[in-house]
Amino acid sequence: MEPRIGVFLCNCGGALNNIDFEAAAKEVSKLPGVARVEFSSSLCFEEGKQRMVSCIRGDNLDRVVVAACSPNFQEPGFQEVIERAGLNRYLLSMANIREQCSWAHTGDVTAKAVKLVKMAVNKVRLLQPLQTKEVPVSREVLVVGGGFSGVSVAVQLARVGFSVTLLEEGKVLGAGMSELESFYGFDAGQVINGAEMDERIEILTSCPVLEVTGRVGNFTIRISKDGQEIVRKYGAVVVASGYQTKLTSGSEAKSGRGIVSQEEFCRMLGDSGLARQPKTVGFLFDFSDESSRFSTLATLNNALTAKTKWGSEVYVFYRSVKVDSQGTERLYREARDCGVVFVKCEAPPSITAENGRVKVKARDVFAGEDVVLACDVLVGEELYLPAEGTETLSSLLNIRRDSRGFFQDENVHIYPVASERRGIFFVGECRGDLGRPRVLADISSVVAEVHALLSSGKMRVETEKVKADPQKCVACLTCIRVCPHGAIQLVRADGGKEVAGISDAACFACGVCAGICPAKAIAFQGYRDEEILAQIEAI
Amino acid sequence: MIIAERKPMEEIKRLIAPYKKILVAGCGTCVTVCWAGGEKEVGLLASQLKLARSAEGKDVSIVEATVERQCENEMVAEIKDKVASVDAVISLACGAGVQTMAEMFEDKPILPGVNTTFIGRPQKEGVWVEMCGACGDCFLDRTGGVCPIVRCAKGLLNGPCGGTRRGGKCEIDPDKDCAWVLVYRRLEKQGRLDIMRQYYAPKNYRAVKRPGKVQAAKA
Amino acid sequence: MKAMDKQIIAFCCEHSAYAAADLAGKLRLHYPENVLVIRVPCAGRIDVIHILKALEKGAAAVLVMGCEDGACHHITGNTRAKERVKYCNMLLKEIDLDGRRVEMFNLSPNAPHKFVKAVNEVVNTIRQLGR
Amino acid sequence: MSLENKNVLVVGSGVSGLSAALELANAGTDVYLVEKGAVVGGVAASFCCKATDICSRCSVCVVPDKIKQALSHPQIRLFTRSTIKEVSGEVGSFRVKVLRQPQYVDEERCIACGLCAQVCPTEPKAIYPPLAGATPFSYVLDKGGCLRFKGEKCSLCKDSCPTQAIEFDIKPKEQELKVGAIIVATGFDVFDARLKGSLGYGRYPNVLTGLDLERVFSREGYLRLPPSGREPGRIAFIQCVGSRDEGHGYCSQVCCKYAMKLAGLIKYQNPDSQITIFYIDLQSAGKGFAQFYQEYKKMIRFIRGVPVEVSQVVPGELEVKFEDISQGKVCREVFDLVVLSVGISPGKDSWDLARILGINLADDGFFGTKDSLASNETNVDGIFVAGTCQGPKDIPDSVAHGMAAAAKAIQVLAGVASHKTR
Repeated sequence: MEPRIGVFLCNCGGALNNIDFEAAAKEVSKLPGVARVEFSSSLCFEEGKQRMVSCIRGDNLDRVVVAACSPNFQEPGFQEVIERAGLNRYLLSMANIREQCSWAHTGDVTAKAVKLVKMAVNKVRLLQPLQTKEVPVSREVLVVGGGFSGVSVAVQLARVGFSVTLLEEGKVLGAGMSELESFYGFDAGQVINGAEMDERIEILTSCPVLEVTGRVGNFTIRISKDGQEIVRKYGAVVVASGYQTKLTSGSEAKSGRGIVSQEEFCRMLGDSGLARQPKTVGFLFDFSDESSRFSTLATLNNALTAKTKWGSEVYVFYRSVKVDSQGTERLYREARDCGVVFVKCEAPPSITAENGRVKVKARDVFAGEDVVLACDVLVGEELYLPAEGTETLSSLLNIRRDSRGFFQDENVHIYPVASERRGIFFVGECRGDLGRPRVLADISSVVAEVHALLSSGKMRVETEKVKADPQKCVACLTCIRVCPHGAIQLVRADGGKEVAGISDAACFACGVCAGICPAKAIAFQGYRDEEILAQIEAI
Repeated sequence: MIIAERKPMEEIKRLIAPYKKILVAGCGTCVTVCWAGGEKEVGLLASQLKLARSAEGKDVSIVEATVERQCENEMVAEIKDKVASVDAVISLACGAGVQTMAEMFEDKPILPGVNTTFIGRPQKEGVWVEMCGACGDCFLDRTGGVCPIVRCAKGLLNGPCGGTRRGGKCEIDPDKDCAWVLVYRRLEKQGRLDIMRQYYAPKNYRAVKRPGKVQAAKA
Repeated sequence: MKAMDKQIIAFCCEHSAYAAADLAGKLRLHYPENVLVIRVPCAGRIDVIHILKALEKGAAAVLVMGCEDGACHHITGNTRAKERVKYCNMLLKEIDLDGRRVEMFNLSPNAPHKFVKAVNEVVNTIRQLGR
Repeated sequence: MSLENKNVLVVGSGVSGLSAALELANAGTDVYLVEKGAVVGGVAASFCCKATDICSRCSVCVVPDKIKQALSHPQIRLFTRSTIKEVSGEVGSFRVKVLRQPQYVDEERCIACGLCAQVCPTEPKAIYPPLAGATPFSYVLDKGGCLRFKGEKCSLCKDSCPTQAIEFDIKPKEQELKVGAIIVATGFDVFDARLKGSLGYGRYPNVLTGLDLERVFSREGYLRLPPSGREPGRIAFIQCVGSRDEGHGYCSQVCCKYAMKLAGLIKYQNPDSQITIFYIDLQSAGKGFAQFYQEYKKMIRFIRGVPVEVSQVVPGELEVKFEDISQGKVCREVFDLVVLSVGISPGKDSWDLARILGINLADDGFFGTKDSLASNETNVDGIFVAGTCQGPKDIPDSVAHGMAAAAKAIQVLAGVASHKTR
């Protein structure tokens, strides 16, 4: 049946005065399938919208072209209008004759406007209606990692009504929350207790993840528990696998000969039965790894404690303090005021062992001369690394890692706590050395995101917006390999043949798959090949 | 899976030079999977030819068609009208497909648009590697499932050549693993290293019957 | 600038280039009017065949415009688009057409100047190529 | 747990306010987004993209995205030019009086056609388009320049307006909103570089702030010196202007990175330019920044030591006096352009707002929080802070902090809801 297309031209209150709308309307009305051309000067105002609705109804229009401003802002609005008139909202195409025509050029641009409308008419003719549907989602959430971030996120998720499984590969919760982290100002016992007391949180320790299948709202996860396998369904997964630190390798890091890690030093500080309190303590950071906020924070806290608790002489050798997280500058000043000596160096100091002490030799840039110091204890520089098992976890979850091995590749700014796969989130240091304030914000952000996704127990999705035609699909797996959001898997088609199945819930509708399919089997409604080529046809 | 590669444009142009109306015929099986002759590639080649001919100011008429398996008469029959309407067909199927078409349309020149290269499998997205040389005398049971005939650059039957690089890489192509290292590791894992001690007489290439034919026993 | 008879097609990612083009209009940064924008959800949607068909239809040039490298909303959409454009250049070269008729640009939604610059660049290239 | 019929007020429509509003709206609450100014997006909306051949991860492009999503969200209601006058009630049932300032140009009707500016008889025009990228993109009537407000009878713009968006005679409107929770996201003020008189800002046209430079790039797309239109060759960035000093006991967290990224952009556009960054401690931490930093180190000269004085030798040339700490000597060098990397200062209106809402300010002038582990919660239940009004943050951190505040609001609303049903 020949479509009945309605074209609505708008001159934006007269602002598009370099288009001759009368001439344009005449041209447009000649296009095949165009049943009505309507002119307005205020289509986006309520009066204009009402007029559109009555035109669509009165003239039995079945698809609509709006030639006006940019669809980037107005498309949802006009979709609503045609929906009001009883049409499927996807049977709309817009011609941007304002920002990308009238305003972008000088002189008469009627011809270009007509061309843009023609492109839109060509496209709208081929558009197909699209339905949305609600799919049920599980309200259970899996949190992987029982450190500070993992436990905290579990507690907050439970607070807003989710059932949470808190999974820890190690034997106990909070193993990562060592004494070292106490300087962040929280009580590890209290945090863990909060999780243990909450009946909505199930805690599984010594339980690694074996396999992850399924999609957002409906992940199936195999977990190993006491030598047995348990299989669970989850709506979302929160990764909180944490980090580890390692003393830098090389000459200066001969641990055990007076050179210790921040954590070891922290333990010494807490040890009341320490045989001999070190008189001189040195710290070292920002030479091997210039992107660590952790080193600064750990150094400042430990240096301050050593000074106040032991009254030791404390020297800090560093290049730049990383004070770009809240409260750190204040801590830095406090340390200086307490008498911690900061020795700024451009080059890494040389370190040698001498009579059971550690000799540090460095060039102080302020004094312009060499400083030589024999320390009882030197807290060495540490590298901030992803936790062990991060790689395995990333391949189980099919999510990317950055060049340093942490979770979340590029595009950090677009998806702050989300992975590229819908329903999988990150929290805390598994994404890198973010600084404590950011970790705290992320914990709550994840809660907000999970809440928005799962709280109603269902998810509204567009049905088969992107779909592989089972007749044409040759199951070459190309789309599965290229899908940036892990939304495609092999499924059995009706005939029993294996084909690419695109999950409506997990799909982000980018079309990367449709652009590469060698069998031309993938149809992306609104951007099908036919629809794009029809626009080209109009040039 | 049969792997093929599109022929160089120069050659294709030469092949089709005498003809005005041409059908680009794709195959929806192996060559689709290896991005050489599926519907997409048919479209690209057709478009390229149209562009080329119009740039040269030549008359041009290009028709496109893709069948599910070009090596089946019944499936090829579906496009016989299209074939009838053209001067020549350029087939993007493997040799079996080209020959099927040639046999069915004896009066039409059926031109190969791809070079059929080997039997292989995808290594990663967009990369295929040879896995099987179709030698007709499979002995993968004795090599831990690694075929040295095609995966060893020299096709050696009795252990590595001696030029294996550090890390078990091939002397000829350092990006490739030495097939014999792979064989060794696999057998070691299975506790079957004793098989390595066996000596293989020069391979009986008579098993490769040319032209080959396989008849299913049950048929 | 007076219109040339040949059109230039710009496939623009709605997250970035399309928004930049809108902003260019709002700021009245003028550019040649033979540029026709086709909106796509991601540069990664573009198929090589779309580009070839546009040239077949008589477009003088095709621009594929996506997000900045590393800022694609679909992680790899823009890099794939770049690869496809490169592949397309190769296909054109095979048939002795100038590959410069097809170009990839990366820009952010708040870079209207970059949009206009890219468009002008291509228009100039086409002028040089003639035809 | 349903959040239907729950309202939340978000004060401030910068990137963290927008993020909070979006998160709340997606969770099903109705959001009132109150903005003091005429446009949404906050300061970050006027920043420029700093991409070279690759994205420099400056995150500025997140802002138009957020604006687009928020403004088209059916559950977010925007009040521009509006301020909070009075707050009463408690968590779950706050009553908030909002004052909407007169809007001579109705942003819901203005279609930015520009006809008004064409007919405006004054010079410079008293009605003009907003900053690049402003949303809503509605024209601004400057009362100070308008003949009408000087007592003349002119109404040319009003008469020319095709959508009747212009009205001269309007009065502030007061409205009461009932909300369950309040999120304060009022942002920051850029440090006023004039306060550091010796650095010459405001005296010499070629001393700019980082913000000025952002705006030059977003307006023009390239860098030219203000009076002459010349492309500067020798450029100095001075770090920590308004950070880590007497009055500012904190690091602004953004300046090192924006300075390096802007320098990278300048260098990309003009490879012959010579750029020097004067600094104390380089803040090169942050996800994904390490590899950029390695690149920047190759093309930018870093000098440890912050200059104390900038003076003009001849017009167009500036002499910078600084102590190169690594060399241990005082040096003078001439530059074509000096960029002051101004920091983040607490908002001027914070004090007023703190009084109205009954929330505390911290020593540094930013909004205070309950404790260091609760970075969104204030001393008043149900009132949360988000973004740079709580302390310096970059764009991604502001987004995360806004989302976090939304989560906290959802948690208290959920708590209130379950409390009531019990």
